[in-house]
Amino acid sequence: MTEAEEETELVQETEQVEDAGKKEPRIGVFVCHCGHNIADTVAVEKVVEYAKTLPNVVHAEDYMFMCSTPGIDLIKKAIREEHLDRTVVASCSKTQHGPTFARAIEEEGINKHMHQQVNIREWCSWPHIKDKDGATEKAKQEVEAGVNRSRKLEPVETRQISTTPAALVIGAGIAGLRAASDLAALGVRTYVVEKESTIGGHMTQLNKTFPTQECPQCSISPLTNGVAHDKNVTLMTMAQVKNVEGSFGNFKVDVEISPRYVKDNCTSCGDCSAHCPVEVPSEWDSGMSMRKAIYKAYPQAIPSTYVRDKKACIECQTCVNVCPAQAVDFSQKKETKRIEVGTIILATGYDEYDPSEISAYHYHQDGYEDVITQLQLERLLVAGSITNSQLLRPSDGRIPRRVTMIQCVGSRNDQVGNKYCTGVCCMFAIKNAQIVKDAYPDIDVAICYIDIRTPGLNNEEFFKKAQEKGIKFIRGRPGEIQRDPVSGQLYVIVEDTLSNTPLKIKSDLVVLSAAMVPPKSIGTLGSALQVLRDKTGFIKEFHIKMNPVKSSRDGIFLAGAIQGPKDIPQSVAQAGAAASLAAAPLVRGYIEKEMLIPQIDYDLCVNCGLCISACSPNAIYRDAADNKVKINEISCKACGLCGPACPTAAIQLKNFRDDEIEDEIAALAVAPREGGHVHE
Amino acid sequence: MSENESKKRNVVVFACNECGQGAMNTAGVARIGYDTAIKIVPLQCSGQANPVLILEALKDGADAVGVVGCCIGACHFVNGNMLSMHRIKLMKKLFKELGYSDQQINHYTARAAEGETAVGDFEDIMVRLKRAEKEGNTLPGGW
Amino acid sequence: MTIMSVKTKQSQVQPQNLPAPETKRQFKTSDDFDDDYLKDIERRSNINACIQCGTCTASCESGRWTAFKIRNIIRKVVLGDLSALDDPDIWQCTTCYQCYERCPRDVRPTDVIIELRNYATARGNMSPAHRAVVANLKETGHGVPINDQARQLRVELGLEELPPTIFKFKDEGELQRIADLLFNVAPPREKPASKDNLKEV
Amino acid sequence: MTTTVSIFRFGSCEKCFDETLLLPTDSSYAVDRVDDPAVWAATDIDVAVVTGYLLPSDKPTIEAIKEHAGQVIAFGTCATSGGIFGLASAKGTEIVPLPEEITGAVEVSGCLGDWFELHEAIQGTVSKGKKLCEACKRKSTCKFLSEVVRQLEPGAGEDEACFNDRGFACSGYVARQCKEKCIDQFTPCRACRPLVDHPGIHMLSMFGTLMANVEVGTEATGGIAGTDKLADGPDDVTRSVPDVSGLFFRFSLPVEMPVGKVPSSGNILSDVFAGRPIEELPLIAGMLGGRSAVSMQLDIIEAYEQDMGIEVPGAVKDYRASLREAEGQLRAAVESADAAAYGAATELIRKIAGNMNLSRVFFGGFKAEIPDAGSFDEYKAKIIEIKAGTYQAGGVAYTLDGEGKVTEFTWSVN
Amino acid sequence: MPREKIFAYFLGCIAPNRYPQLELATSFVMQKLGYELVDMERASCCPAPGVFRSFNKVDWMVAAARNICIAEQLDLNILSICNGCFGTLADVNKHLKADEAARAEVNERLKEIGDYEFKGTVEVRHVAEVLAFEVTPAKIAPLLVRKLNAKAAIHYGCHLLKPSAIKQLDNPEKPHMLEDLVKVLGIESLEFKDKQTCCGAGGGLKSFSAYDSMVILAEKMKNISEVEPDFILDTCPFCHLQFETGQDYLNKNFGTSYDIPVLHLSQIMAYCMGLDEAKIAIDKQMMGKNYSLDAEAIVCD
Repeated sequence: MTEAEEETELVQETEQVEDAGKKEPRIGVFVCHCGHNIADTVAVEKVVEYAKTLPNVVHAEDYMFMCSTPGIDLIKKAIREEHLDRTVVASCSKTQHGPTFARAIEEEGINKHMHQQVNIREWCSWPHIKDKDGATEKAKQEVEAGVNRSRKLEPVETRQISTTPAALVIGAGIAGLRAASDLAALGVRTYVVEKESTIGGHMTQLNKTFPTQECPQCSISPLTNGVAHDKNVTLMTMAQVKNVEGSFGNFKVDVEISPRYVKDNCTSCGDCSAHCPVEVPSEWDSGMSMRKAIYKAYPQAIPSTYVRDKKACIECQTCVNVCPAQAVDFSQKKETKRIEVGTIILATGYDEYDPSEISAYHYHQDGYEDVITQLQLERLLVAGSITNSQLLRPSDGRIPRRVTMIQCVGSRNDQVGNKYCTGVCCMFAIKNAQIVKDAYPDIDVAICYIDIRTPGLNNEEFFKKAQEKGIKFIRGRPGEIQRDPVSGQLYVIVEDTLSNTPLKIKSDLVVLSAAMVPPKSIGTLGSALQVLRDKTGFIKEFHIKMNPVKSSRDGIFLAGAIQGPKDIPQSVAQAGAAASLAAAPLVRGYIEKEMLIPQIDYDLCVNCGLCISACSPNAIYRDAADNKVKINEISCKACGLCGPACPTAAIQLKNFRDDEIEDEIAALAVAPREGGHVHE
Repeated sequence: MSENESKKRNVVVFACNECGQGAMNTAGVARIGYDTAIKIVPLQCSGQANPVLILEALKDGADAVGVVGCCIGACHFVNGNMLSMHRIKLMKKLFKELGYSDQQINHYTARAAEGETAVGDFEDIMVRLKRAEKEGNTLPGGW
Repeated sequence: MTIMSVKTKQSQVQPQNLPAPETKRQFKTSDDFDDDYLKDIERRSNINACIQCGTCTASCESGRWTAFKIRNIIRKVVLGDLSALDDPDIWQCTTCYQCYERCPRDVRPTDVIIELRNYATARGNMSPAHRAVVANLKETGHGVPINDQARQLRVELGLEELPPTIFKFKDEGELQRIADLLFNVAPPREKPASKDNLKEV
Repeated sequence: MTTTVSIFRFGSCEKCFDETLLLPTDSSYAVDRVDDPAVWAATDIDVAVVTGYLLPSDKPTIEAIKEHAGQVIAFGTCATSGGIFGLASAKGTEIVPLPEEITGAVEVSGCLGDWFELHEAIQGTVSKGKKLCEACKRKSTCKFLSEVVRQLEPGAGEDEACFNDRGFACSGYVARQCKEKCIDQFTPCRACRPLVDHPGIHMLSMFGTLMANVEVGTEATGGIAGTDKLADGPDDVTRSVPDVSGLFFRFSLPVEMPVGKVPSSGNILSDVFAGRPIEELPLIAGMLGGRSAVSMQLDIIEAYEQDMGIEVPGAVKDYRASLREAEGQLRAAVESADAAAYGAATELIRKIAGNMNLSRVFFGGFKAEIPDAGSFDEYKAKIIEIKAGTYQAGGVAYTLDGEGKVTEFTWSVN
Repeated sequence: MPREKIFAYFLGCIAPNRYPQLELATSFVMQKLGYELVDMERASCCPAPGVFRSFNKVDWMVAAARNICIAEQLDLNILSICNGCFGTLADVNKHLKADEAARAEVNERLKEIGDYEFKGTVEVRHVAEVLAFEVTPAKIAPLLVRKLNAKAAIHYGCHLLKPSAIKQLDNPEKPHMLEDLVKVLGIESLEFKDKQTCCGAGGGLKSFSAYDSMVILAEKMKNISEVEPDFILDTCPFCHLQFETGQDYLNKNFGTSYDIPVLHLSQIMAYCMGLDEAKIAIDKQMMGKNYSLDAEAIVCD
């Protein structure tokens, strides 16, 4: 043939290819063996053969590990050679490797939403391990469904949204403070909200910290002071988060601040407290001492401003009169501040379990005053305690001869619904036992345990030290704490399971190692933040292994014991991680949002506005200008709730249109057949 | 094995992106087996399970349709699962009015952390379906 | 001749009845265990969840005074140790449910004991006293039958001499049917439980 | 040359067939009226106009029409989708929508159908009316409802709020504007002119969403599945929508749902009425009563009034009398095929009853005001109380259950 | 639905066959309170939860179901005066109501005995629980003709409250229903060591090894005698028997000299409601033969 002819031919060819690429979708199907996981149950090659018969499928193949680099290369190669414009990968769940493949096709210049993930592992090969044929048939249907689905997929634009350059930390315990100071160090404007009158949380209540017997006050005060005086940090005490609007990158948070009734010019001279006639048990001292109605939780408290307990106060006005700075002001009111932040860190910590639920231990019952919790023991032993750190038992203020500690109180206990092991009780019990033993060598200290759990560096050594000091470790969970009604003597009834001997341990002081449980207030806060909680009531992390710091909601991160029981170093570590995750989008200045949003067909829309009511993130609104229903693309969460609400199917979520899903169903509703099914 | 048992069925299950698919993945990971009739259609939220789609599925020949969402009060989109429940409730009534069984469609909830919940839902779907088949008043399909 | 002498030597040995060596065995072999046999005990209780914490034994009134250690018995059942079936201690439980109430893992030890006793009874492992109680039930329909003293007291108190219980109607034959049908306990057996004789009951 | 048009009368209330009397006679086409299609001597025609619903037994005739007609027009909702008689398909009656038999058939839907649209259609122009909501003067906010009410009280006045906002379902969302405009007579639309495919299921979906805050029953299962599922028992949702099929699928049941399995009474009319709630009876009667619509409707109403001892004002009685009179004229007109007389009669009926569906008439009086009738108070309709029992008057007898739904319905022309 | 204020009266074994005064006292009390008690003719042993359940759980359920059926045929709820009977009947009743398979099996066996079928239509009640929660102390007070002035060691026994999951009457660790109940009779309840522990009779131990059972009781009696009560108050004939014969046994074998009268709740109630002391028949019991209840008449006006 002549050159001219050749040229025209070439041109024709290329044209064909091009407009083929434009018009008819060109789908590539890739089936993964996942080693044995899929291939042992599903006849992969059959699935591939079937896929080849489906309309628009121009390429189908299988491979041992699609997610591996060679697997990815196969896909890329096919895209290049077969001019694929969309891919279907049948392998694992879309959360596991969906993103991997999406990235792969993106690198080939195809929008990542043109990838359709089909899950033939979790949803097919694994549950149907016993029915190979059935599984294969099902896999065929699933793949066909994926193909049908992919046929109409449209590209989705990814847009950058600028973020509010500020962060909110809820809770000013060790985790919250750590996170706040890290954020501040990164130059992020940081708000810290604490519901108590002082910051520092549980750590400030402790006497010593294991395994080094350090003074927690000394360890934490740099942090408390640092945060309190950092110019990047705004500290709000006696404050609670009431309401959260907006979305990742741009939250609007309403914080309700209760009045202190003492102005900031308080010099914390303490005259008011000295003159106050009212005395109530001190919460911070977990009831082991009394405080006044106008008070400061403890001398080193930050902020150092005093606070008035309105409930306890009898309004005698004494404090008002004695205050040299005229700082006391009863007229202060509750106020609500609205702050705007890009990300939120949740660090509200834990509550100590209330053992009175376990009635055999008689905690809080008359005659059982000498049954206390570890936290209360800490408060007894701490420097400057009411007993000024002597171990005097509550009932009669005498020094006990025998101290018995009971582990797993409210942990590992189905009856009270806490199945989990708190994990730190062993260590703080061993710590307190040693402190007691060191101070009073002739007190017999026994710890009744089910299992001693001291993993990690220095902890087992700490345990060994305790044994060497002569602390008795009794392997057995006490059945009850018994009180002799005549003598008033306490007995701990326990079996030493290692010698099969039931013991009746005479005890003058019984210390319960109570579990860590979620704080009571978390329910309302959790729903305000719209974050998920797990069965135990702690806030659920995004992924238990791969992302334990992010919450279920974008832009909200977890630090410390609110995500599950933790000791101090773990909390600090997680706080640091949370801080960097929370800072990243703020430092970068924007987040990326995929415009996977509904589209409205105004020819069909009857303007009824039900989609507006149905939209949970309030992303749909009626535009006052033209009285038309419009969509706020940023706050839309692509949940598709608007679809079924619409009486005329005028509003359809992109890539989840009714007709697309109908195609998918068409393949699943009936047995597979060559050539596939198309919805009519 | 009776005919009723050996019959090959196709049950379309709409699963929400959160607890629904989550629980099904967990079930798979835990290798908890269930009937191969179960065919999962991933949606964003169970509130997206449009009655139109449910009806189409039955029309296309599905033997039953289940919708699995998050637990009541735990919907990641506030109340999607409740909305879906309301609609399916109405559909059940519609089916009854036409003299058909209302056991072919149902709304369920699951917990992502517990695969058993999803499998339990699947089992319930099959039980109800087989009951309806025994009574012989399932929708004909392909009308 | 030598042979003769050997004979005589043998006859001179005086047999002193020492316990056979195998009876002294302290270790256990797989023959002493059977997973399946005690399976439905596991099914009817939550036994595999036991963490041997000892709450049960600590709560056990009987265990404070007898050799009965509920925790050990649970352990035996978990391991499928058949000696549990012949262990007389299982009859020391007073079914006071204290352990049942306090078990942190919801193992329901009392139920385990009851199940175990059922097994033991089925194997004829049952004390004479208990056989007597069963006999009472079969004869009179009562575990504790009436006696003359009580008859007299009833009359003194102005009650009918016999309460309107089945014993009063014993001649109607229903009592006989109950006796025939219920609590037909196995005869005693000498051999301790082991894999080979399990199936016999 | 003039276009030849044949108008076929299939089973129905015949209202649409009668309405074609109004087609202009002086136009460019000649009309031939086929009273009994079964015995139609098939000849080639330009346009075939089909009125009424079709049964499988009509299929041969349809085939013939398909063969001989250049263009087929389905006139009236009965022809396009089985119409209100389609409700009988719940009781096993198979009803065939014309478009399923003849692809490309022009649809002029409506109950009753608009003769002028037909006129246009014959001349080849098809006008799709605009969306009903655009023509509706009510405003919708569509906030979630916590309770759904049945339209037991006529509640004229406050005509600003959308019916759905007030808690009783109106299918106007999925409808196109029509000539009868029930909504102007304080009667929620039932979508005889659907705007979308599958209007019924869409309405159901929409209304289910709207009911978001109504209590729905769930049951938690123990054992392996510790999760909620829908309870089968009745609850506020099912209670507050007594008649799903009749409410949302009034004109589209055969197209959307399979033929039902409820035992039939043998009489299609009774089948249509059975299961409908009392507050809907007058409208349904008005729609499928055809030449006897007025007497059927008034009999239904008066049967209830008698039983409940409702004394209606004289003025209302007079109006009813004149309605019955108009019905007489209507009958006479159609029997003598007198277009002018027919027009006059319908005008009179529209004036009193609001439209040819008589949707203004209600128990105890009228739902909506009657133009130049002085103070409306004496015409105001009564609130209906639900009382199970049998009601009988004139040719009508019907039985209500505790929910106020019809269990039996008989009607004999007297 | 069984009628109210009328019960099928389940006697069991020990009450009618050893301590008829308990039987009498209870019917007296219930009468006073306006209840009717109907004899359960042909009722057998419950059978005892300790012994018979241990021998064969299924047979035990069958026998118990038979007793329940008798009440079902009368269409009456069952009233028991014995913790053991209460334990058996209540547990079996609840179990069979819940477990269809077990119910089927049991009904199958029942057919062979006679015309019985367990339907699960009745409830099983204990007299103590009826008095405490249905009648309530407030309603009892006006019916009293005598008021005691006594200190009692209250012994709940095991099967009245436990398993609490099934019984759901009171906190088994620290119950107060009986304390509240007998307060109106002028009885002060004494706190003593190991108050909630078993008397040692249960679980077939008494018959299996009387000695062990007595050893357990010895501790119990030690704790009780420490606080010097006027009498021991129980709700269970078996505990009753144990305390009576037990004190005797201990005195004979271990040189103790216990003579603490043992009284069933019904006895005390009946006495305070005016039943003649002779009919309480303390003198017919083994312990505290010559103890007379110290009571002052309440003058009603």
